[in-house]
Amino acid sequence: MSEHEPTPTPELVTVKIDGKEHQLPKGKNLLEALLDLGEDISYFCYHPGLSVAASCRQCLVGIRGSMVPSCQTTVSDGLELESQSPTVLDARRQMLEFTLVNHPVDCVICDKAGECTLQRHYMDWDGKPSEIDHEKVEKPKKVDVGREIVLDAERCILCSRCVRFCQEIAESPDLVFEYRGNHETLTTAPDRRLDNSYSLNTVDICPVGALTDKDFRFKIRVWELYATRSVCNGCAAGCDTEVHHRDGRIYRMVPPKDWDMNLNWMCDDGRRTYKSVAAQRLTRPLVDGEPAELDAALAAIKERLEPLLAQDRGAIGVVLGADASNEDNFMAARMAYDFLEAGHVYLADSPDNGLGDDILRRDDPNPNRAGARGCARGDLGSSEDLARDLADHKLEALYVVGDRLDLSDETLGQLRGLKLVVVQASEPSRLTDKAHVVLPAAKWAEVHGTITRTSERAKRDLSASRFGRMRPAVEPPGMARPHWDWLKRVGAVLGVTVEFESAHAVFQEMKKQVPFFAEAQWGGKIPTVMLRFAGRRG
Amino acid sequence: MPARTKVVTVKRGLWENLYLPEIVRGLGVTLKHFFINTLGPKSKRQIVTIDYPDVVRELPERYRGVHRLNTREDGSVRCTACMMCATICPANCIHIEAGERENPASRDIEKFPQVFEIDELVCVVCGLCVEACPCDAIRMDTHVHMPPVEHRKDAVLEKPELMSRGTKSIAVDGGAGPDWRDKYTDLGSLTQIYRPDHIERDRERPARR
Amino acid sequence: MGEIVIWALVKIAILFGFALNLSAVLTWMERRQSAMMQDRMGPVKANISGVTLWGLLHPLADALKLATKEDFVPPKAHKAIFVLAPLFAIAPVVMVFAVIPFAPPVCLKQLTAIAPRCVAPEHMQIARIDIGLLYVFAIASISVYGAALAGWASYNNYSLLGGLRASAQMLSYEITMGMALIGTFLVFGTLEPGELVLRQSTIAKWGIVQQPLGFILFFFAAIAETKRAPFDLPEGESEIVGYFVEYSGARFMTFFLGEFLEIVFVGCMVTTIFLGGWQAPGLAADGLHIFGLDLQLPHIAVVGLGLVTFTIKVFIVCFLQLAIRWSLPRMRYDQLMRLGWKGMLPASIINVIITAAVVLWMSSPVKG
Amino acid sequence: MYGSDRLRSVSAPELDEGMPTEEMVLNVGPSHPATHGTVHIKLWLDGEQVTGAQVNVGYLHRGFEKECEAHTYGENFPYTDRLNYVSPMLNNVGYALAVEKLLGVEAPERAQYIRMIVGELARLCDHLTYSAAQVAEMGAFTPFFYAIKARDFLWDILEEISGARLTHSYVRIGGVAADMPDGWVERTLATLVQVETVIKEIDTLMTRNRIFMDRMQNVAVFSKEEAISHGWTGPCLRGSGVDYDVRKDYPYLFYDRLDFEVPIGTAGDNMDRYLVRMEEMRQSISMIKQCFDQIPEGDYQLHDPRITIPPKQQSYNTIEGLINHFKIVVDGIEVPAGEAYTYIEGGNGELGFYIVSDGTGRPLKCRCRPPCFMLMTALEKLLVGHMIADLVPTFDTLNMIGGECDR
Repeated sequence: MSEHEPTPTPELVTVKIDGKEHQLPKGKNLLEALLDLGEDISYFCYHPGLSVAASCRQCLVGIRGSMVPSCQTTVSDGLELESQSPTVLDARRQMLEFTLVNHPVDCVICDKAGECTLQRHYMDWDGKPSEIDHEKVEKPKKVDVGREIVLDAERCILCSRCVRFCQEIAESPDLVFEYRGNHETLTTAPDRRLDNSYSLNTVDICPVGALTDKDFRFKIRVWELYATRSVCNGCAAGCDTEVHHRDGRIYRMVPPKDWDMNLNWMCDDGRRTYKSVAAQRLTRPLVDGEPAELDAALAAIKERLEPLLAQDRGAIGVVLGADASNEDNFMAARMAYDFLEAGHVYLADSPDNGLGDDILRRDDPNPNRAGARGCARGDLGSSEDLARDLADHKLEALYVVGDRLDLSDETLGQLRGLKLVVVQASEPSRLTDKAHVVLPAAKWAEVHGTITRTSERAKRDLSASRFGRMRPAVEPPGMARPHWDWLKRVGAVLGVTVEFESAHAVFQEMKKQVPFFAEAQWGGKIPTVMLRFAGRRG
Repeated sequence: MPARTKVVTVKRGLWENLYLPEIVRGLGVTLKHFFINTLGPKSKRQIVTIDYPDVVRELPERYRGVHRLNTREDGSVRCTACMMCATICPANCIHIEAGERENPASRDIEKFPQVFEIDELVCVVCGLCVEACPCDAIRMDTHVHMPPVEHRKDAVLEKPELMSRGTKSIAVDGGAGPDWRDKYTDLGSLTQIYRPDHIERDRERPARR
Repeated sequence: MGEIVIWALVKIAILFGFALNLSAVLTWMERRQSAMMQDRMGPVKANISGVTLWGLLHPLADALKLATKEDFVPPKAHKAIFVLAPLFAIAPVVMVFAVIPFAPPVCLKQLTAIAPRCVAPEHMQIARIDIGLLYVFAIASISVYGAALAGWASYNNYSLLGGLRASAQMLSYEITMGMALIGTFLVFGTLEPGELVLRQSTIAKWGIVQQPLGFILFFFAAIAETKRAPFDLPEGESEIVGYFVEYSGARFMTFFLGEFLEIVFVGCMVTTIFLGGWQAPGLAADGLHIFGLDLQLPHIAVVGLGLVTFTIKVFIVCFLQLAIRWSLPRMRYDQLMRLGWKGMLPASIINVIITAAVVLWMSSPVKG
Repeated sequence: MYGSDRLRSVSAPELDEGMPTEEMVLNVGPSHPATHGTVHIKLWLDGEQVTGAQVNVGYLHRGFEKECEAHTYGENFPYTDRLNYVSPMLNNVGYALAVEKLLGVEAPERAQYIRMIVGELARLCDHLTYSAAQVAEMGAFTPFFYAIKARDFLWDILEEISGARLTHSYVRIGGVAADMPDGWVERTLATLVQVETVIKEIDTLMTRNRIFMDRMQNVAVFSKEEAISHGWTGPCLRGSGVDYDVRKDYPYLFYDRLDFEVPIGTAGDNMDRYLVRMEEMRQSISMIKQCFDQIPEGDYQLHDPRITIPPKQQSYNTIEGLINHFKIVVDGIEVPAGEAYTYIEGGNGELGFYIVSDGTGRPLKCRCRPPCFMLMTALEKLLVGHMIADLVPTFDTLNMIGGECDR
């Protein structure tokens, strides 16, 4: 992939496809060129992000009477080819028949069924009943090949996408083929397991159900799922993702199919972040550790904060969250600077973990540290600063947005001495135990909003903006609400009326007021769709 | 054969206007039924009511009754939780939760339904689930219709109850091997080759991605 | 004196036992008969420890059920009238039974004698009134109040319409009914039912033979009075549901019972006036004389046979009423009125004129 | 409300003169013994005379059309069952024909004959139900039971072929679900004899009975022109004297191979609508007999992997069959993008299905043209000027089926 310099405009040459002339860029992969033309060509092993293997022979085209895999051919001047002629279709059908000869009758239990490329090609191009009259070759089933993955070697159609992925993208050659011919089997390389941090991508790119995700395995059939486009909140990279969910429960996260932000890849850890959404959550406001009604919680804040507002606004501290969206942090910052005129504004974040790599992942585990910084006017204190200020008794009240504030036991003990500690958090923690008022917050998969992502790719070549857009896949539990909404309500009881109907309204205000977000885009409407009817999958 | 039209009408004359003749004629029909049904020979009586539940009507072979789940040779459930029935069900009355068999024998199917519930009150008895089952697991040929229940939850049939009506199935899923054709003599149109013009139709089909 | 009271009580017991039981049986008969007409089975399930008696226990079950059902009074109904209306409907029907002669007069002292003659036989009739039939018309007219008041008091448009229909219909057909009977009075020359029966000693003297047109007119007018198909407009369950749409439980049962009592009463009236009452062909005071049979019977047996004859005749008339009810469609209000005023009333007047002329001619010296 | 001017002309002026009357408003339905299928008719009454009427339909709206958009083409058959629920087979057939038109395929000849047979049986059921309701609601219960008895015999037959008495879900895209069972033809013919007897009995009991005639003749007269302008079709239109029957004028399936007569009325009153239906039943019986004579041997379903699921043994044992099975069930039959409208002669008239496909397995839009909705538009007109008692027979002759009208 060309990443830095702009590609020069390629020379266009005339290619004759099924008797019709087309102008195609010279030197381009023929399969890609045909697909761009809208030709419907079946293929298994080709993948735009991987090298060409031409092992499946499914994309055959007829050139001068012989069948050539188009993925291995480049566009050249005067090329004449057949792509939809009966002979070519028949050749492809025969290839498909070969592929099906040893494929087990497994659709009923195969997790890929419904988004299986083999199923799709059979329906699109074959449709003939079976003609086999010999035993299928038996290969190992249910092989535990890695931390996250189970291999069913019988289902494998030997396209080698996973092998190439491990070699080329993950740079960890974990998978190999062994034996030859009928008995060629996918297996792990000697002394290796499929344990690289991107291993689950092999499940996505597997055209059949040979590699399946242990976590997703047998949970639900893919066609029953609904897909919502969102952004991964696992690290600062902010990869685009599709959240697959049904009936308020998230089942998996996969990279979107369109060749975009993260090039169809996602890291294993990122895919598992959905679990935190269903984890133990705060569902009701707490006042002094006791569940309370919404109005009672807000009244408690008002009652305890108002004396302070009159006396010493400098002793109020506000903590922005590196896990909260841009809109949330913008609201928090506005409250801190414009209304409370707080003396101290901090940023709660988690320290870098050193897990970053050149592919997607970043060292910074906070999804939106950059966005929080962007909202700030001036420097933000760190959590060490917060601890110091607490030790120095500079604070009388603290308003924390987000779950990321991790304080030592000693500091937490000092929180007790404050007049008011308000925490907007989604999960119970040591901090919420100490807080006077806790407001339950919605998580990223439950809200609309944007985050600022810092992936290398975002900075370099892709048209996608630096701001990722989250869309709600599931309903927040109980009385949980988005941070911005809590801040609006707290503002309202304290006498500030901010008329924001939605996160979009907050976003527009933020874009107007904060130069950092001047080029941010809200992103189009991508409706939640049921995978069953989301067009042809596989 | 072209259809023709026919004018239908009924004339009204003195006979009709007198009320009584037609009333008597009508009474003749009903009283004929009455006397045949009370005094007539048993063979001629026309009473069609069935003294249900003392007498139960013989249900036809295709009658769609309460569901049942078939079993394998070892007595375990045939269903593999593939969700075909739940997917095609227009009423969404089938609830399946899949599970993974612990340590299955080498080539056994490792997926099975942990929970298999059918809400017979929600069921519209269309029979599509039977048609959609690729394992011959679910069937509606019990010839039993859903008995009335006192509580709604009683109408939710669970796996043990569904399996209690099950029998061993002749179908072998998961690949019976190359001799599967010999096992079944009644293959019907199985070996029939599909329409020969499918290549042509493939070409005419609009391209899609 | 005491004897008279006891006798009156006995007769009341017999007649009401007869009427009420017959109407209860009729509720079963109506369902079973219609079932047989319609190729169904009808009610056969009610049983006491397995004994079903062909479903004869159903009236019992129905009565129990209706009596124990919630007695609902619509919030906006006129409570007092709503509660009283069923009584207005049933009381007249019960009262009119008083004049029905259900058996031959009994000579109390000579029960076992053959063809006894006594000066003052005990008439098997609760009340022997000279103007018995006029009493019937007078009392029966009251029952229209039941329907009309029930319809009005229910505070429901449907029942109001039903009540209106009922009053119009019953008023119209009462006239026809009365006119149809005048011919009979002319022929028999009495208004006392017991006497009427005594005068129909042979089939040739039965009202139906002497007054065929009068019989048809009276019978259909009487069906119209009972508000049953094809004259069930006040009820018209598929149109206006009926004047008793708001009634439930025991009150509904009262209307229901009233309707069946009316059927029985029509049966008794038709039997008495046109079918010779308890008179049976061949049954004379001293025994049976039929088909060459001369059977001497004690007085008590003759009385018993008279009672049985009366019962059978009533049953047949009831059966006919039910058969008509289940075979015919309902008329429309205007058609009903047209039939009543323009069809049956003129016909009954013509009947009176002809009868009068014939009676005059027969009794005139010219003929003699 | 319809026709407040009209009422002036119909109420007798001499009555209006001296009698102070008050208009009464009567709400008939939605829950009323005669409004089988829920419908609300608001009546303005002058005594017993209807001076104004307002018909409100929609109480049985189930969102059929929207529901179809959320399910695959094959899954929609149970929904079509519930349109005109006294003749579900006809709905099945109409819907299947629409989808097949869009697919550009035709079911095998045998399947089409089976569809004709079950369709005519369904029409018999429909008309029997109609005549049963017609007479029952006029108080004559015995013919009602005769008709219902005959309908039950027909249901027995339909149950035998489809597996369910009422909601058959028998027709499939590309054919029917199963072939005729053994001995079915003979049993059907025997049943038809019984049905014929019943039709004759109803005829004897009702048609020439003066009470019935009085109530049916010259009531709710609807002229040819009015009927056409209201979009009437089916027996009601023919009752008004218009010679239009889809089976005759635009033959579908193999109706052009059958010899039958289309009954038409003369006056356009309730009686004519009744007589047309009675005659149609006799014609249907003859049509079914002809179909049995003509039906060829052959397959009852197309064997096209894109339209029908493969035979069960193939699904059980071969990966090809299983994939085919899966894709048809999960993705549905992928109908080429486009739109199609088919119309058949349903129980109440022209039953149309208009389907728009975007090339996926479920319809983008599935519109049903319910014949009795058009009939119901005329009810207000028909009622004004008559009496309350005429409401029920008139409403019955229109044979409104809530499931179809409200969808």
